[in-house]
Amino acid sequence: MRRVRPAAVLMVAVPLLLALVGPWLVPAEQARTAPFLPDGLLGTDFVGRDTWYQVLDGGRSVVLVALAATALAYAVGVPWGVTAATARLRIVDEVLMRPLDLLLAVPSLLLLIVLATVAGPGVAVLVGIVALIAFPDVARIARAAALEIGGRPALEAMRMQGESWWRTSVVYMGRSMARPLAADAGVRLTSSLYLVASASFLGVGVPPDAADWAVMVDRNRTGLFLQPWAVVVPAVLIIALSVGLNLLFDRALRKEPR
Amino acid sequence: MSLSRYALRRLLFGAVQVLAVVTAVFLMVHALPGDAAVALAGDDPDPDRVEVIRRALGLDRPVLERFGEWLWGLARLDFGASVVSGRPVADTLVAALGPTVVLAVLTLVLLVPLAVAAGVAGALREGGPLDRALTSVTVGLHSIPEFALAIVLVAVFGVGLGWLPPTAVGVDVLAEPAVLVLPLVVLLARPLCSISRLVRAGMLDALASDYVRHARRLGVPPGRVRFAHALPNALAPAVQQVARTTDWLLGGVIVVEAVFVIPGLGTVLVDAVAARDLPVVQGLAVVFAVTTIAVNLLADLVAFRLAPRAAA
Amino acid sequence: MTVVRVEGLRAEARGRPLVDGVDLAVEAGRVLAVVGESGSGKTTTGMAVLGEAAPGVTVTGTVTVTGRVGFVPQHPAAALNPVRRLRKVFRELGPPEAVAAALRRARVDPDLLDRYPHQLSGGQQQRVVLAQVLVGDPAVIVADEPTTGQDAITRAEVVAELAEVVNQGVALILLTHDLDVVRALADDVLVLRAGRVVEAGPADDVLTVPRDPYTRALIDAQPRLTTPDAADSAPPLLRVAGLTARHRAAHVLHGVDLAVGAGECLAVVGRSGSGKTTLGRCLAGLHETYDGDVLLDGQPLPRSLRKRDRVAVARVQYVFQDARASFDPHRTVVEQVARTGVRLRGMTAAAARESALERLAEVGVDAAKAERAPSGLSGGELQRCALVRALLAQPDVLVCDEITSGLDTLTQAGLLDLLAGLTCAVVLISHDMGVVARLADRVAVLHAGRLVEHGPAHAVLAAPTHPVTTGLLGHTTIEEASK
Amino acid sequence: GCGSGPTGAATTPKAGGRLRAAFAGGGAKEVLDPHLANLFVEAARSKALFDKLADLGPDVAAQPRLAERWEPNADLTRWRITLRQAVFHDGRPVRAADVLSSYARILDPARGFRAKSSLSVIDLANSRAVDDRTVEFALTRPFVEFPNVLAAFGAYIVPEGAEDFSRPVGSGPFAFVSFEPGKSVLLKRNPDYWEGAAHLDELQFVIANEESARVNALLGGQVDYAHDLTPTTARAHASGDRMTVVRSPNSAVQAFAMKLDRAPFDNRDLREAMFLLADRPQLVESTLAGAGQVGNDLYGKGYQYYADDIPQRVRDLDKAKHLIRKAGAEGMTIRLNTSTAAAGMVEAATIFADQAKGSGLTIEVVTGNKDTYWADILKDGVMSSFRSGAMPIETHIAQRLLSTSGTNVTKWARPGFDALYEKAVSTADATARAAVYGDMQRMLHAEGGYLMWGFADWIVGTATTVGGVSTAPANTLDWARFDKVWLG
Ligand SMILES: Nc1ncnc2c1ncn2[C@@H]1O[C@H](COP(=O)(O)OP(=O)(O)OP(=O)(O)O)[C@@H](O)[C@H]1O
Ligand SMILES: Nc1ncnc2c1ncn2[C@@H]1O[C@H](COP(=O)(O)OP(=O)(O)OP(=O)(O)O)[C@@H](O)[C@H]1O
Ligand SMILES: [Mg+2]
Ligand SMILES: [Mg+2]
Repeated sequence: MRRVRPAAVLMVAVPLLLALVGPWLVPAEQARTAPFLPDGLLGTDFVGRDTWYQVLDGGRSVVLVALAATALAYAVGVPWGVTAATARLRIVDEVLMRPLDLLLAVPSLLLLIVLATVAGPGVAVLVGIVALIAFPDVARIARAAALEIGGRPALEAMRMQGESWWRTSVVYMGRSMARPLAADAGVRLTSSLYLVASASFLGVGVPPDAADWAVMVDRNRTGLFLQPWAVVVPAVLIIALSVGLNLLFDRALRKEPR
Repeated sequence: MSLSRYALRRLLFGAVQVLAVVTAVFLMVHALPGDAAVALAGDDPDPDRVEVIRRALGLDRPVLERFGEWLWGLARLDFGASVVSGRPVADTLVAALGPTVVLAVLTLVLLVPLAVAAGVAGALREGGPLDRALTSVTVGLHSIPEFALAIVLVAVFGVGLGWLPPTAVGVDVLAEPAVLVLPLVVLLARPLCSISRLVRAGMLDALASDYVRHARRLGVPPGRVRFAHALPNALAPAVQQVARTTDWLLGGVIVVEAVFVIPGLGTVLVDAVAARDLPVVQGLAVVFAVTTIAVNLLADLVAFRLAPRAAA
Repeated sequence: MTVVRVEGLRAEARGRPLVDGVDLAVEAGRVLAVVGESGSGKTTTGMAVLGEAAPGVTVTGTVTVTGRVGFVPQHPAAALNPVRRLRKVFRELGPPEAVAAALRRARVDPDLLDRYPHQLSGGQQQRVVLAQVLVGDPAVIVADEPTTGQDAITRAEVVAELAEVVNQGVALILLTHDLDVVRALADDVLVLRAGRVVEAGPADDVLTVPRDPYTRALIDAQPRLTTPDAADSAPPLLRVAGLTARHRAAHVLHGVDLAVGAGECLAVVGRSGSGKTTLGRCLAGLHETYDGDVLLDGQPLPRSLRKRDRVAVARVQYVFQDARASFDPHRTVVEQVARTGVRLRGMTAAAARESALERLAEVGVDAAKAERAPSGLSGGELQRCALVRALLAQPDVLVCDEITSGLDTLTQAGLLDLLAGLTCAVVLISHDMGVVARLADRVAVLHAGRLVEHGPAHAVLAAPTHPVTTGLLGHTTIEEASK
Repeated sequence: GCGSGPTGAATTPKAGGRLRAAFAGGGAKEVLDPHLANLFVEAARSKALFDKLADLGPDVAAQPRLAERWEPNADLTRWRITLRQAVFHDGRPVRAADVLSSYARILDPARGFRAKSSLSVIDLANSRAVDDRTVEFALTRPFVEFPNVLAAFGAYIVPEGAEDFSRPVGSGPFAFVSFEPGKSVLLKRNPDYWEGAAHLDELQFVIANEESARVNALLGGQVDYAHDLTPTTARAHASGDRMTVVRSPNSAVQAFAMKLDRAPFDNRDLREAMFLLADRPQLVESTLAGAGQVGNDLYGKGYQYYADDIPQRVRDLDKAKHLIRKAGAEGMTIRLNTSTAAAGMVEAATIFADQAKGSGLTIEVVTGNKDTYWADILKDGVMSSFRSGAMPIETHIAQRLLSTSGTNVTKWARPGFDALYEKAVSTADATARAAVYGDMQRMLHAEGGYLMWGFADWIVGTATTVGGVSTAPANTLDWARFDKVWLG
């Protein structure tokens, strides 16, 4: 009954499109001038590059890191949680889940700072760290969902039919877990975006002059009073993306009546 | 299992957890390139000088020996001394805990009622304009990187309009509470969303439940139905999130501390890691682990009260 | 004095009539039972008396009530706020004297008020809800399926409470398909079918000499508690020896010894929570934490389904109480039913489907229905599909866990016929002695996890030796309680 | 506005008031021991509390402070120093014994004080206190630049036997009041300062690590002095009336350091190619936002002995290409190590990598760990970002360019160059000495390892009421010199 609002679609589509297509539109050779001049469509940035080209170029890493990190967190966390939930031996459950409590007790920013320092900067490292920070939560949610599903008569009925592990634990469980996990994914993506942005503020994980929306917001803020677009445009794109994604996930989940 | 036995078991497990966290943090920081001597030498890293500093700081002794000594000290509640400044770690931690706790407590004091009010208001008018506005605003606030929100607020209210102090530089946060207004707003932005949405969902479930319908039929006044019958049930799922938020607030809100110059645990953490000051980092790890465990225990006890059935 | 009068009640949802032209009247101190199969409009009618309607349903007609209406919902556990102590709720409902009076009337021990709802037994919960309703001093109480899913002893208690309240001059509208309860309580009966009144009148008339064929079918379909004939006992096929089962640390079965012969029907009865389901699940390999043995043909069966080979899985099958929950909502029914043939009988997908459709048709689920997702079938239909799903494995032992409770008598009768025609051994878990009497060759009575009685059905039902068995047989108890 | 000489709305000094100065800090590791000073805030605090015998003037040459005058003997191996009449904050006079014990403390072989390498020319065993106000230093070799040693970073005079600096006592213009590590230090005027009491009643150092926080605090009136601002901030607020921007030119040299002891930069042609590749004006424009000057691969522009007669290098891509081919480095990828240890280094490295495009070789920017960066680049890699504050050219050479230097990043080790240095520091005649320094700089310019592309201005913001803030290069005497500052 509820229609997807065009505003939400627009909020997601514009940043996504910019992120995916943008890098193709950037010329190979770019002139460099002084910082924060009003030249070009959106002026120049803190090292005299054209802000518009930086906007075009800088979405891919933000979006990719957030998406890849979230995907990685799920790729590891879901099997982890499901294994813990379906383990016949209680000890397996404990061995899998207790270390996660430990991981949760270490502040995520300490993890971020230390791991990024040890591993050095780089997109892959950042993805790994953000995924590492997100995955204990994912594993817990997956475990809770799997426990609930594992106790359902439908699954037991399938086992009474002699169904294979693949059909029960992967196909059926996978489909049944889709909903609780999707409910979580919207917020998880926002959190990944937020962590990526915080990492750039702390100067870890990404080079300080990378073409990256989050880095742009941070590094161009000294010029907020001279040339606000270099901060405002990437910030608005990040916000639009997360708000839009959350609105869309909300709608999708609300479709089924309670 | 009785509540006290449950709490005791959790505490015992907590002690093991603290030990594990400290060891993990020790290994992590030890894996960082360089040591305190290199960090202290800074831009004058004459190898001979670095070696002398290393010896002066006692860093030439086996690392396990130093860690063991530190652990032995911890057993007697002695956090040791900073290798860099020589000051007791406990002093540093106590000094930094002050602002962190003040910020965390004030944030929570504001956050919980606000989030509950927003969640309840949204649930009572589900799908209405108020609900939609609340959703958009809270999700929007949730997705703004904190430092971006902070710079905008400081630029507008601190510098532009001059209504509020833009930073807490050199002020005692307790003596001049106005400096806390902007940091609090920034700290509230993210958890407000996560908690209010949980409350809203819980409230919707509760309002549609049999017991609320039953209470209405029994003639319980609408206000009491909403707030005495539905609300407590709606709060249970939010408690865990409040716990995570508290943990986050106590774990050092580095960005807010940096932007507003509030020398709390986060600042100490960043500085100590940069200085490779192992005793200080380990002391912090103890504080973080203990607060995490305490907060989660507290949350479970509250949840136990809010959802007696699930806990039984 | 007439306290409720309903005239020309009509309820519709999106143009479809749910209830059409219902008239009724109830006097103080009298009981009107509204009966009918599932979906016939009982709840809709009861809600109309309360002045309520489900979302999307419009109600027309006149409802006149003198005094207040109280409503006793079907599941008392769900109607009690889990996080609030009872005393606080009662304090909101009225002055202390009124509460004390209501507690007395509903026979609730005031000491219970310091507890949380989950700390009460099912019967206590029901009485607390009744007390809450009585605080408002209602002229009429609408009770929706107050006995569904309860064992005979609890059922008798509920009937006794309601009877007491009626004796105090309150009118009662009873929405139910439990004809025993109707017999025990009702002064008048209103029979609904697809939203229309097919018959109405004094209970004795309607129940003994039904005029409408539908009513007659409803009544005839109810299994009667008769004493079965003695039968020869077959050599044991399935044996349970010294079974002690645990849920985590809690022991819920203690040293149970049982045997079922080939083709025999063993009924396992007992109060709620006595361990019936746990026993059934141990047999089926769904519950692993137990000591003792489950032997099939003298060979121990592996505890876990995972360790049972396909032949062993096929030989012992289990049918779940909640049929709807035992189906995957995303796939069609026939698709799911046919998997048994593929996995356990080694058929091709096409052949399995073929035989599934055939067997489904035999139990009255035609191909059109079988091609739907589970949400498109009624509870009774799904229960039959679940049975077929198990039977396609051609089991030697079939465990059925309360597969008829919650169904109206007509639907229930269909299922019982199906079970009666089976040739395999059946372990029938139930608390309905009528069902047991109709099907069982042997009866085992569980109480608090112990086997308190075990023997041929005729012997156990005719001469129960344990008080629990007597209570469960409780026909007399209901009659006594109401009169 | 900006300009040279003292600035501020109030041009006539005024006494009284508390000045709050915001600096970046080092958190809990900060100490008040002046010999341990490392950070700018520690240097500024030490300067307020303590004195050195000499300090660096605006031309980065040593000028007397606690030492009233110095006289070397003929072969420049013994220096007699006469102390000024000065007192410590506790009323005790500053005596020759204090000087000797301070230097002995710095030279303690078991402690790694920063000034130790500078002071190591002193033969302490043979030095002596002639009387209470005269010290005679024996040196291990002839050394005409001994005043530079007296002005060395951190070579402060503390009372004899001082070890506990939790309540430091010095002879400086301000006396200690209170200290909260990582947060603030409060000082009060020393009315008995030998150079005349400061204008300010009180001086408070507060810590704000973020530049934006320092600026905001200044704009919000929470501090009166914000140290180390970015050129962008300066540009944004230069024309406004909310703050005064003070620039100190030639404060920090910006460079890339090539290692001469290993391939590929053991090849002189390739080094020259790099010199020619750099587009210095663009580097200054983009990374320093124009707040600086172009460098000529030589340290110390504007300082005493700077060889400004050497022609300025400009970008010459063709010649660079040719040299790269000649060096056989075509198609080579060179890793340029950098980090965020100092502002702008990574950006400069990226821009330089851009400028090298089309030259035949590729420069790959590698961002390293900021906390250990300086130690890392001393050992590893072939090319790295480099930055340094002000010090006399002689000190720069002694610390970084001799085969015996402890922090020789470029691994420049030439016996001939070492000999020239020995000659310079043992030449009493200033003109002759300047000529030797000129020869050394010509060598470095031609084939050294430092590509010094620019000199950054040091930028400080003050409230418009603040007067007397000097534009001398950072680390010199007049930088952060709060006894000359007043609040209008
Ligand atoms: N909100 C609704 N919208 C549309 N149809 C409804 C709604 N609620 C109930 N119905 C339909 O109204 C009819 C009567 O429902 P009702 O709940 O009154 O039956 P019932 O006799 O109480 O059945 P049961 O024994 O299963 O409780 C059913 O066909 C049902 O599907
Ligand atoms: N998952 C579980 N964890 C702990 N205890 C359980 C669990 N399931 C059942 N029990 C307990 O085991 C005992 C036996 O339960 P079981 O379900 O076998 O009873 P039942 O006879 O089938 O009852 P009913 O008639 O209500 O279905 C009960 O006391 C119940 O509370
Ligand atoms: Mg109903
Ligand atoms: Mg059961």
